[in-house]
Amino acid sequence: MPTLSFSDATLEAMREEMRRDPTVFLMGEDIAKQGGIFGQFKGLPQEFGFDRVRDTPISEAALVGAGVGAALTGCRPVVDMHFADFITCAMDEVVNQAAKLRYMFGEQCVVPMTLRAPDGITKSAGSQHSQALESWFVHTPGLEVVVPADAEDAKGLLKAAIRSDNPTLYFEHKALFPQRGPVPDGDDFVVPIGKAKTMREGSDVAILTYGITVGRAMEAAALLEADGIDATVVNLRSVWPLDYDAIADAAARTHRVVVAHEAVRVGGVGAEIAAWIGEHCFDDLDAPVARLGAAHVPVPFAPVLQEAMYPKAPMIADAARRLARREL
Amino acid sequence: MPTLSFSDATLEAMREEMRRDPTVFLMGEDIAKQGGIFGQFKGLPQEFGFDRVRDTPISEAALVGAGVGAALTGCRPVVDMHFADFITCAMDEVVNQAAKLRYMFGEQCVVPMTLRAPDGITKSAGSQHSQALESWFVHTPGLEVVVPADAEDAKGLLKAAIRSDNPTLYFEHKALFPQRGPVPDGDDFVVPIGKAKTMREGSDVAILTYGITVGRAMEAAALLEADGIDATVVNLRSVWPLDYDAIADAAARTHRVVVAHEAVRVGGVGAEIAAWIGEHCFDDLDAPVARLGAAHVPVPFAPVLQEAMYPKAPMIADAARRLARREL
Amino acid sequence: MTDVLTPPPSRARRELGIALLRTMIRIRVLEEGIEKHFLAGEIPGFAHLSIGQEAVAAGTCANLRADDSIASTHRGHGHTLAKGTPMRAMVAELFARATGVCKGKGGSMHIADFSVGMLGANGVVAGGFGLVAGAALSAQQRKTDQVAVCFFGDGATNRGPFHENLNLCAVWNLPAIFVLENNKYASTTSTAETMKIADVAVRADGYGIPAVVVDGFDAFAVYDALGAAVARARSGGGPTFVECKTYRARGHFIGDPERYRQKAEVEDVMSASDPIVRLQATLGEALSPDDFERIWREARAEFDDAVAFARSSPSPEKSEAFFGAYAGDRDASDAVHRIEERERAAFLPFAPELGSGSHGGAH
Amino acid sequence: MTDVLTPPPSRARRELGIALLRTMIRIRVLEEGIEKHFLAGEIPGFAHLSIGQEAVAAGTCANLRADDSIASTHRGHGHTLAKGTPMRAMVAELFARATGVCKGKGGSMHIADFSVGMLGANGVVAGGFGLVAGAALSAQQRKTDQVAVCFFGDGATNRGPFHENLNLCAVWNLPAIFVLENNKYASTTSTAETMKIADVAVRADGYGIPAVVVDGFDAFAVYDALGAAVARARSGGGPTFVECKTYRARGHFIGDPERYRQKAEVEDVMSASDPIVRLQATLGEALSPDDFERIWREARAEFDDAVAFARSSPSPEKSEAFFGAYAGDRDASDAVHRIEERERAAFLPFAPELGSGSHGGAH
Ligand SMILES: Cc1ncc(C[n+]2csc(CCOP(=O)(O)OP(=O)(O)O)c2C)c(N)n1
Ligand SMILES: Cc1ncc(C[n+]2csc(CCOP(=O)(O)OP(=O)(O)O)c2C)c(N)n1
Ligand SMILES: [Mg+2]
Ligand SMILES: [Mg+2]
Repeated sequence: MPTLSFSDATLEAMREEMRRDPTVFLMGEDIAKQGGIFGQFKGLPQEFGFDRVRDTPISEAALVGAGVGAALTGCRPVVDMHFADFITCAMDEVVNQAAKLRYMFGEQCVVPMTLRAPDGITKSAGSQHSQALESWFVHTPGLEVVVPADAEDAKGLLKAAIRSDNPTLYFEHKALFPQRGPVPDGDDFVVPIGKAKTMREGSDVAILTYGITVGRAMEAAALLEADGIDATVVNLRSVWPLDYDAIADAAARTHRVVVAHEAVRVGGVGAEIAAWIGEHCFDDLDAPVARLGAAHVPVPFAPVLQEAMYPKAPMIADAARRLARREL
Repeated sequence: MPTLSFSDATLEAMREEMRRDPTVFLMGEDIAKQGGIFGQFKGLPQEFGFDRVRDTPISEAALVGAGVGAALTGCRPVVDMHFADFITCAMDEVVNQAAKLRYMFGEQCVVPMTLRAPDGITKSAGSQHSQALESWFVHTPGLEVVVPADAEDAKGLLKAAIRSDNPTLYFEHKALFPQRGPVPDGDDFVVPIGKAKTMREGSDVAILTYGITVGRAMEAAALLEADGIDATVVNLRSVWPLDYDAIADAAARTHRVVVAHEAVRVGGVGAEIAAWIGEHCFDDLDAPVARLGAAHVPVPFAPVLQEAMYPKAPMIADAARRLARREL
Repeated sequence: MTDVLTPPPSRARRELGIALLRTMIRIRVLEEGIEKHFLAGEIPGFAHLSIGQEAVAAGTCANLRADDSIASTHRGHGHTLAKGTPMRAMVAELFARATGVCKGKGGSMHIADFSVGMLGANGVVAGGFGLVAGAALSAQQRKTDQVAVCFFGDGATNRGPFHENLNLCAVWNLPAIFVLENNKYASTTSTAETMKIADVAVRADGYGIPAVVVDGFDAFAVYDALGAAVARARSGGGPTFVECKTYRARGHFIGDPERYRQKAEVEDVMSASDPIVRLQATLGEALSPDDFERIWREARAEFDDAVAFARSSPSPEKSEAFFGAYAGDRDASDAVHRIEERERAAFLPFAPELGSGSHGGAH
Repeated sequence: MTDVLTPPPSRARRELGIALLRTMIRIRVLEEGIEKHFLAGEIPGFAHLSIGQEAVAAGTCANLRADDSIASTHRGHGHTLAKGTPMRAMVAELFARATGVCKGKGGSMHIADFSVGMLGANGVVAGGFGLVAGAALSAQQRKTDQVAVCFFGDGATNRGPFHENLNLCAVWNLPAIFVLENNKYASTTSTAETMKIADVAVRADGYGIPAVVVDGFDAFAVYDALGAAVARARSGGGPTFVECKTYRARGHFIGDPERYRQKAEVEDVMSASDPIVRLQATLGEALSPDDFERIWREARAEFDDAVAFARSSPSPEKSEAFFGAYAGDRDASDAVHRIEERERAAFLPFAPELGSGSHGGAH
């Protein structure tokens, strides 16, 4: 299997889908001439032209609004949000238009729009350029929300998002773009939306996570192994639809569950998952479900502060250890 | 104690706070000449002038942005969002500005702004005028979020919101405005943000809820009483800060908990509460925490559909009954 | 034959005038009927009437093909009817029936008809700008000669999406046409309170979009302005801004106390400018009193039939509430179906008043 | 004495010119230093330089009082320094030190100094419009004669908040001044690609706001335009729009590959228009070469001192990450404190690398 960077994996997905379907086009700030702030669009305008890969004015509300309008009328637009934080500048378009039109209009239309949203904490970008906002959209019926963890997910989930007839938010962590990993090639490789992937099987504790935190959970699992604790790591891949079967299965097999993400813990996707496990796997649990997420503060600028406020491998391992030792 | 409508209780709160503090002012669409679409601003411009009670253009982003700017510079603005659904039109201003400035700027400033947001399902207002969005803001550090359940809360929480030095979202359910209830009078009556109120004590099951669902939970408690099931009903009043002490206490005393709200169940505030109970009250629970909320769809127009998709008294009672009978 | 190939303008004009008049009268009859049935409690939700503004909807849509798109507003009955949606489908929708054009899920404020390119009324003021920019962008991407028209009010021009989308359409030279119905009020606020300009059209200069201001009570004037704008857009000439000076003869919504204006103001405007009276006068003897009466009779008959159809139509099945948010949510082989099915299963058991969780399902 | 009461314009002008020049040179030295230390890895995050645009910051802020407000952008070093923030507090902030003006929590993109009315750089393009509209509204509500100035770029004028806030300020006649730094580019896009107008100033007509276009390389021209605008605003005359034609001599951010323009373009503009060279020339012999050199020397000494201060300053305590989001979160008697304390308690035990959950707390 060829190895690609996460960024190139998204490029390959774009290329394949744009070749496959002439109605797929791409718009965003600084994506065409520059190739995107993370190089994730390099070469696309050269192959597909500057009409299908458009640099835009700084007009997020218009980009998403126009994305919805184009999706309603026969296109499959991909809109780059530049930073996920700027979805807030187009929130009505995402929540009151994209998510609701199909239902409100009695299924007369589909809204096959993809929003690419680079997110997450890295390099002291500060409070307004570091958020992970997926939880809002899980709470918004009508949207699909996917969060790739590695290069394989990056390609397969992006292709699935573009092919989906539902408006799909694709949250790609800024720190993942340079990371390399194996990626199945071929047009047909798609990661199905709504299905989780078990990255590692272990019987003592299950770590349920997604996005960049999957890698941190795998590191944690290695630390745990050294202590003789055998951990399952589940990469959810989609946070809506959620793969509740995979979640229930992991809970049933390990009886101890850690849910972890980089987004703020309070009101995060982990709350939905932990609450659901509590409802549906009550008798399976030997210990409380431990939820890990960012502290309840904006993301600070100073590196020492930034690194102190979200879960990394040692924190995940520590939580799993306490569960395994029934210290929770 | 005098009896007031919920709407008049908010009026009394505005009047008292505007008399008390000349920096309190009010802006929103159709609030001054008309007195607000629910009559909740009637008479205020006559007493305080059209400078302190302003009709505005349809410019939600500017209203909230200007609210933040005024709050940073010595005023206590109250901004009416017309319908909570339109917070989406000012989401950057709420999330990236109001919520973050104090932290980002190293506590140089406070943001004493109140957003009034009439929300909820009523009268076939349809998908774009019926949402309950509080969960997004619980997930957004830097904000306070309060949800009055009755006329007493309406007055006391609005006064507390206006006096708070933090940006506070005040979600008032459209269907509550005409409802009457006793309201302590006097300037000093304030409902403290972050403290829940136990509406009813019962040992068999606890119903944790807020806003309009408190009344539905009280109806449910009456139905349960007929079956010999004795229910506690907790009105959370604030969803951030949450009164976790009251939550833990209710769980410890009843061992069976229902969490209910009108907002979409998936990813709702109920998920945070149920997850938290699972973490902190694991050994207290005799049954899973049952979560009730709106179905995972936009709010439909047809009355028969609208009435079918959110929790009301019979649904709450049924969930509590199953818990009491250990059928969950 | 020859006169069919090259009809004398006067005659073509007359036929056009009669067609416009018929559309306007159908809108008037529809909305007076909506008002009556709303007050009678047969129509739930909110309803906003465009009585007084019919010439804009009629004059605009007469220039459009079924495959052209329009985006409408909360005040969209006229646009919808003029674009070609049958009254039956509209009235059934407003009556919240399963036979409505949106299956009873949209209602007046969210009515749409994709079969005629009507992308929807919108409960969000200025919600249509993005949809139209996108429909125009879609036409450009797909290399068709379709155009997209956005109807919007004066109040909507104070929202950010107006600004962003007009600029985007200008920069990309999109086949979009912006039809402003300046009816002097946004709910309770007059334009004098919310902007310091006489003609909103000056804002188009800020985007480099050509603008015209027309008498919105004059159906021919609207028709001609849109004719030019549509021709420009179809031939790759880019967007046009058309400001139609008009007036809302009814309250902002049915039941509006109208504290913000005098009754006399309304009467003065309508007695001077009722667009139907205007057009009838313009047509003069080209239209006999009998023909004029027949148009009204036919419109009333059409509306009565639509009401009968709506009344005899069923309400949606309760279980329909749980379907339609997602493509795939009726398809058992789809992941979306699986999770939404699970959501229903989690919801319904607690709703005894809805019966068992088993009802509904794919159908 | 008399010449103090009525100084000959030439002399006042000369002193003003030297003051403006000093501010511009301090900004230039500060930003060249930031560039150097950023590339040396001493400054984390993003940094956007305003080299070439110094005349706008200097000419604007020279008209303002400490109790007037400004809102800045991601490119805010010049505005911040010109409004009066000490270099030490700025450099320490960029170096992420506890002694920074924002305690190291903001950095270059979110630097603010409320002690001098600097309401913050903003990581969100167009984030400043609302803050300025609000500060101006606050002055009107509190009946002071304060004014508020918004700095923003050409790209920001394509966002909705530009439109909504300018209209709001016009309608309410607020003491707000909008200073556009039109540097021809928004990141990689030139104004030619993102708007079809020559002067952004025409957009002000859409709000009924008077506008002027000035040479943004000429500090006196900016100073005079702002002088008139500030006088208008202070005396209740309402908002003014000032478009300053300028240029960004460095990349969009430090490290920008600058694929969107030719090096020659940059060199041509700067050799013709460097605002510091320009002002020195305007002053002629009014400023001796020695005095000119002294200004540079003093500025460099000030910067070196600021760097030494920053380097010798501590990083923030880790525990500081958990404080400051809420008023009351250090006050044990406050409900906010109780819940945020609980949040820390829920977070820290799992973070052994942060030590026990006990650290931090009210201080
Ligand atoms: C974003 C948003 N803000 C406020 C409202 C409430 N509202 C509905 S219609 C309306 C007035 C619209 O005025 P205008 O655009 O002139 O259209 P008209 O009603 O005159 O046809 C308002 C304020 C809304 N629906 N959406
Ligand atoms: C809402 C938003 N969209 C996009 C960005 C990314 N971004 C930061 S600066 C910038 C260009 C701004 O251009 P302009 O307003 O002209 O200011 P300049 O950089 O030229 O000073 C962009 C696109 C952002 N920070 N905020
Ligand atoms: Mg209007
Ligand atoms: Mg610029």
